[in-house]
Amino acid sequence: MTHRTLDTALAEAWIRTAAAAVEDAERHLTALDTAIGDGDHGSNLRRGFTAVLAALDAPPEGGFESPGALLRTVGSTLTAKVGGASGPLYGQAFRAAGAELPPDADPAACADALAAGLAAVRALGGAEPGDKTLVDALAPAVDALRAAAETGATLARATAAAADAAERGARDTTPLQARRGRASYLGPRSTGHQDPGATSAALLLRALADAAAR
Amino acid sequence: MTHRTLDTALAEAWIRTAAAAVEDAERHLTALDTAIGDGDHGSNLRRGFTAVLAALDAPPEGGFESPGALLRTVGSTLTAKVGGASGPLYGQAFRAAGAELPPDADPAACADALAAGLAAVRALGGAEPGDKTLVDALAPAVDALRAAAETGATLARATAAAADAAERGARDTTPLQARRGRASYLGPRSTGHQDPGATSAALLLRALADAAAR
Amino acid sequence: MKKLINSPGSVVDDALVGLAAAHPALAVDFERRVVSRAVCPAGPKVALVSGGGSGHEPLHIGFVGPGMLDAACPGELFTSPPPDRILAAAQAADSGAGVLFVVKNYTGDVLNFRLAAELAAEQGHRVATVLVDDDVAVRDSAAGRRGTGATVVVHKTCGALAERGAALEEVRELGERVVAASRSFAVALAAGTNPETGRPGFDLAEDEIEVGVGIHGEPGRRRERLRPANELAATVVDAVLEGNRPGPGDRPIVLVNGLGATPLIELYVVCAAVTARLAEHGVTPARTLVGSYVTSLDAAGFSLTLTAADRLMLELWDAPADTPALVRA
Amino acid sequence: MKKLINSPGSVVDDALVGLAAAHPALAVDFERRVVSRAVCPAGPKVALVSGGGSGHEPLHIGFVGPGMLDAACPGELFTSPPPDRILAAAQAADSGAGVLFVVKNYTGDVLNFRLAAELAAEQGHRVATVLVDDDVAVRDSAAGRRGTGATVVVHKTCGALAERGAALEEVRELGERVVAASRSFAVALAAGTNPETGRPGFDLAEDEIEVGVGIHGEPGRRRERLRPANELAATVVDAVLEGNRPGPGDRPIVLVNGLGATPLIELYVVCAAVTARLAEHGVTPARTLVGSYVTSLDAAGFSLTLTAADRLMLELWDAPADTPALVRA
Ligand SMILES: Nc1ncnc2c1ncn2[C@@H]1O[C@H](COP(=O)(O)OP(=O)(O)O)[C@@H](O)[C@H]1O
Ligand SMILES: Nc1ncnc2c1ncn2[C@@H]1O[C@H](COP(=O)(O)OP(=O)(O)O)[C@@H](O)[C@H]1O
Ligand SMILES: [Mg+2]
Ligand SMILES: [Mg+2]
Ligand SMILES: [Mg+2]
Ligand SMILES: [Mg+2]
Repeated sequence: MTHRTLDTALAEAWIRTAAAAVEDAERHLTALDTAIGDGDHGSNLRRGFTAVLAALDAPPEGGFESPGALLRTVGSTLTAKVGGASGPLYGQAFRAAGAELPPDADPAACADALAAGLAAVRALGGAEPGDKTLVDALAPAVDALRAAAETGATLARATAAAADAAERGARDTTPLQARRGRASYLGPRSTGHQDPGATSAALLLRALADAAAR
Repeated sequence: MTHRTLDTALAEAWIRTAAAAVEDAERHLTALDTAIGDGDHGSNLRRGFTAVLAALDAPPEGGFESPGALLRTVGSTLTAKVGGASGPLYGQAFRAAGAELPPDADPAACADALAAGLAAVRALGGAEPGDKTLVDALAPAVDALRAAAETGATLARATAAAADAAERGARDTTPLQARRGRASYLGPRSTGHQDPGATSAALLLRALADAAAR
Repeated sequence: MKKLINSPGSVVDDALVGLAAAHPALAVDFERRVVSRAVCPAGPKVALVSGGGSGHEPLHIGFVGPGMLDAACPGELFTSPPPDRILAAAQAADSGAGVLFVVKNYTGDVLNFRLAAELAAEQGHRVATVLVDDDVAVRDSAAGRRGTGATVVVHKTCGALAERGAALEEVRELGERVVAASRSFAVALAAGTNPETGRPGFDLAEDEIEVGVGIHGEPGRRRERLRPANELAATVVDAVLEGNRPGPGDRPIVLVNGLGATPLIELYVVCAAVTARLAEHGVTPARTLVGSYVTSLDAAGFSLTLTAADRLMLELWDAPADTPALVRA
Repeated sequence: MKKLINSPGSVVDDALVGLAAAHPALAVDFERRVVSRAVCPAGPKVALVSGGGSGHEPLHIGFVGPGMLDAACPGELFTSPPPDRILAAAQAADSGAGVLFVVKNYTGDVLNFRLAAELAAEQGHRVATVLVDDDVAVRDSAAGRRGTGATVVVHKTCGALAERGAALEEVRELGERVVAASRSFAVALAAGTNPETGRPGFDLAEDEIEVGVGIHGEPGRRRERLRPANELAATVVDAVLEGNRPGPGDRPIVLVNGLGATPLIELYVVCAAVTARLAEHGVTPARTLVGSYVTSLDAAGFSLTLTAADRLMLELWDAPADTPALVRA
């Protein structure tokens, strides 16, 4: 069965897929962060998603009332448990996306929600595209999702396009010199390494596409 | 020319020979002290004999009045400059030996002076023969020197016998378990290593024999 | 990796248990990881709250006590605490005269303290923030300079001013002036090893040093050969004075700080070298503090902080304090 | 060997210059290497003098000041100072009520202080000596146990008693009681490197530790696998309590001491573990001091000292002190 809209079940499937992916990628993310940061991005996200899974396992009475409510819980859990730079950024992004998301979001509505998440990241962290941050994965993903929606793509296809774009965006951070976050302290020495946050952002979008395709 | 008695000239020649020998052996002595002590015996003695040479280069008006006066200066210089365990032990030994030494000491008088030095070491440090200290080089040297004197040996032969005995004594410290000084903290682990202080004591006596033979 | 720990994941919690055991004057909320004073100030006073990633001890948990902080919120190793932990510290500390957040300028700290300030304001706390950004090794980053050693000077001077009954705005303003007057720069002989990864933040050869290093294992501006302390001190002093020479009325406070595994005898050697180089620049320190106050796990090396203090700052620097890591009679 | 120094031979002198720069309350005689108080006590009081090899900082130079030592005489690295330096310290310190030498029990220290005491007596100084020998790792040596962490407790309590105007004999007697009540034991993860040799005192594999180690790079009782802090603490606590369990009236003072390159966060982890193990033995510390006070250059590891203090000792432990390394308000 492929999902046509982002309903509560798919939202939950997405987050559980993402948690598993984070667990698998922990060492890789930490290795990326060791090169140009402080070597904790993997453990930060693992800690966050462990708490998120606990929150999903103890849903409110009667379950989450909407995919948006579920994502808002994901966001506040990440904000409350992760710390560091990525904690508030992802946390506020999920909260903003959840607040924007209608109960049964089609690809266009999903694009709007993701755009709201991106806007939250940019408002909080002040990063521009090209600053070598998770914005560099999220921004192209929003564009790709919106473009796919406009051509009437299914949710599975649209989110796959978004994940592709995010992965490209993450890869394209490699030559960039960081201007935000810890990597920016390295100046020119930050080039030649892929940004850990952009990498994890792409991973989260791939998890959505995978869940939507199932 | 071989010296018949330990006069001021020979005393000075001895100490200058000893200083050169200490300089050459510095690393070896420190290596021995690293194994069972704190790795400074070589640098301690080098520091001491550097000061001793300075004292010899600035003798009292009219020169040292006797070999005993010269050795007392050596002793107080070592006491004042070396520190550690070996500083006061060698310092007081030279002072006591110098106090005992007559102006033109024959081998028997030399043996008495060396015995006085040994007694000073034992009085100050409380070591018994077999405790793995410089006593284990000095005590057999006193005996050998006295025995040679009794057979009427020349100063050169008598001091050579003392140096031989001291070197044997130093070598024989290897299997001993230390009971005094820093090496004693190692307990059974102090066996199998030659004692640095006994080694330097033998070196000082060899310097005397070498000077007396010239 | 050789460390006196039980497991990588338990370091922060275990250390807090030890802190509580050694310092009965501190109240430690293990659940929420908040360290505060066991005895609250007599009347309302501005509360100082600081925190950030752990691994920089005694910063911040060792500076809680009369004359300095009211509460500290330590995060995971090198990871700033999330907003609700910071909020819990603010709640524990607020005695009615408002709360000053002292925040080191790292993205994580800035964001989490910002969200915490919003939460605290919603709950009726008056909150102001001082952002510490003294590390001149950082240039051309939109994130700005990092916060390091000057944090100690802010804790000490703002803490003393708060103790005198100054208002929140006044204490904040002092903090900003201290930050503006402060510059730091660090050199590492070895990076610290985060027990979570088990690997040093970066690898250096036996004769290499990292110049301009951060306190989270961030590599520095450049890599150089190890040189004598006098030369390293000259590099560091010159970097700290660049564009920030203390004025004629200034009474510089100097902090010669160890990074965690630096023996005190080496710090005194560095202190001698720093003092001599400052003298060559015509700068005479009014006060010099030597010790390991802002560390980076078991990194070896030192940082220098210079605060071009005015008379008030110096007076507050000398004021009484009674904390685990800094006591002034 | 990576160190912040200028040359191996200049470490002690350079560090003294740094000490003098940072602490104007100290008078430093660079020629004779004597550190004393810049301001002499108001009236005659018993003077405390201590010293020994350098490389153990802050011991002893960091404990000079009101409430603790009157003078310290640092020797070369790991080498006790010669008698005339000790005499110079006694001369600088004696204010007319006699001098107490606090001597760690190493052959070099014992002999040099003994000769110094004779010289001082010849010059009319009244001198008494307390010999500190708390390290229970040493057994069956005719040289007796080594002196380590308890030295800090002697400096602090005897210093406070002297400050109260007690007579020389009284202060000496207290010192002996403190020594009798004190036991220490140390574990190293890595030996310190003496810059003169450039080599660590001993080599350990990546997973090895030295149990019962001394503070001069002396190897310990045995070599073991590195274990979690809780287990190491149990070993060390048990060694310290063996045959010396504090009595019911005792108020134990506990010192969790870093060896020079141990980060504070690890010491707090150890402190938690030590406190827990002591509790299993039914021992509740009255006071706990955590920090690097008796070091061994850049050795990594910790020592534990336990003093089964009586009421007077505890009162003196809490008394005011104002020194570079220990301040009590
Ligand atoms: N101002 C910012 N805006 C957006 N993303 C940022 C910003 N600062 C940092 N990031 C992202 O955060 C990632 C690092 O996250 P993490 O390692 O968890 O936090 P920290 O840097 O506090 O250790 C970076 O790789 C980057 O993508
Ligand atoms: N009590 C003692 N009596 C005689 N010799 C001793 C005694 N204690 C130590 N020694 C000698 O001193 C030597 C060590 O000298 P040194 O390394 O210079 O001093 P330290 O042990 O203070 O570092 C030992 O090898 C031993 O021979
Ligand atoms: Mg990170
Ligand atoms: Mg030695
Ligand atoms: Mg981090
Ligand atoms: Mg020595």
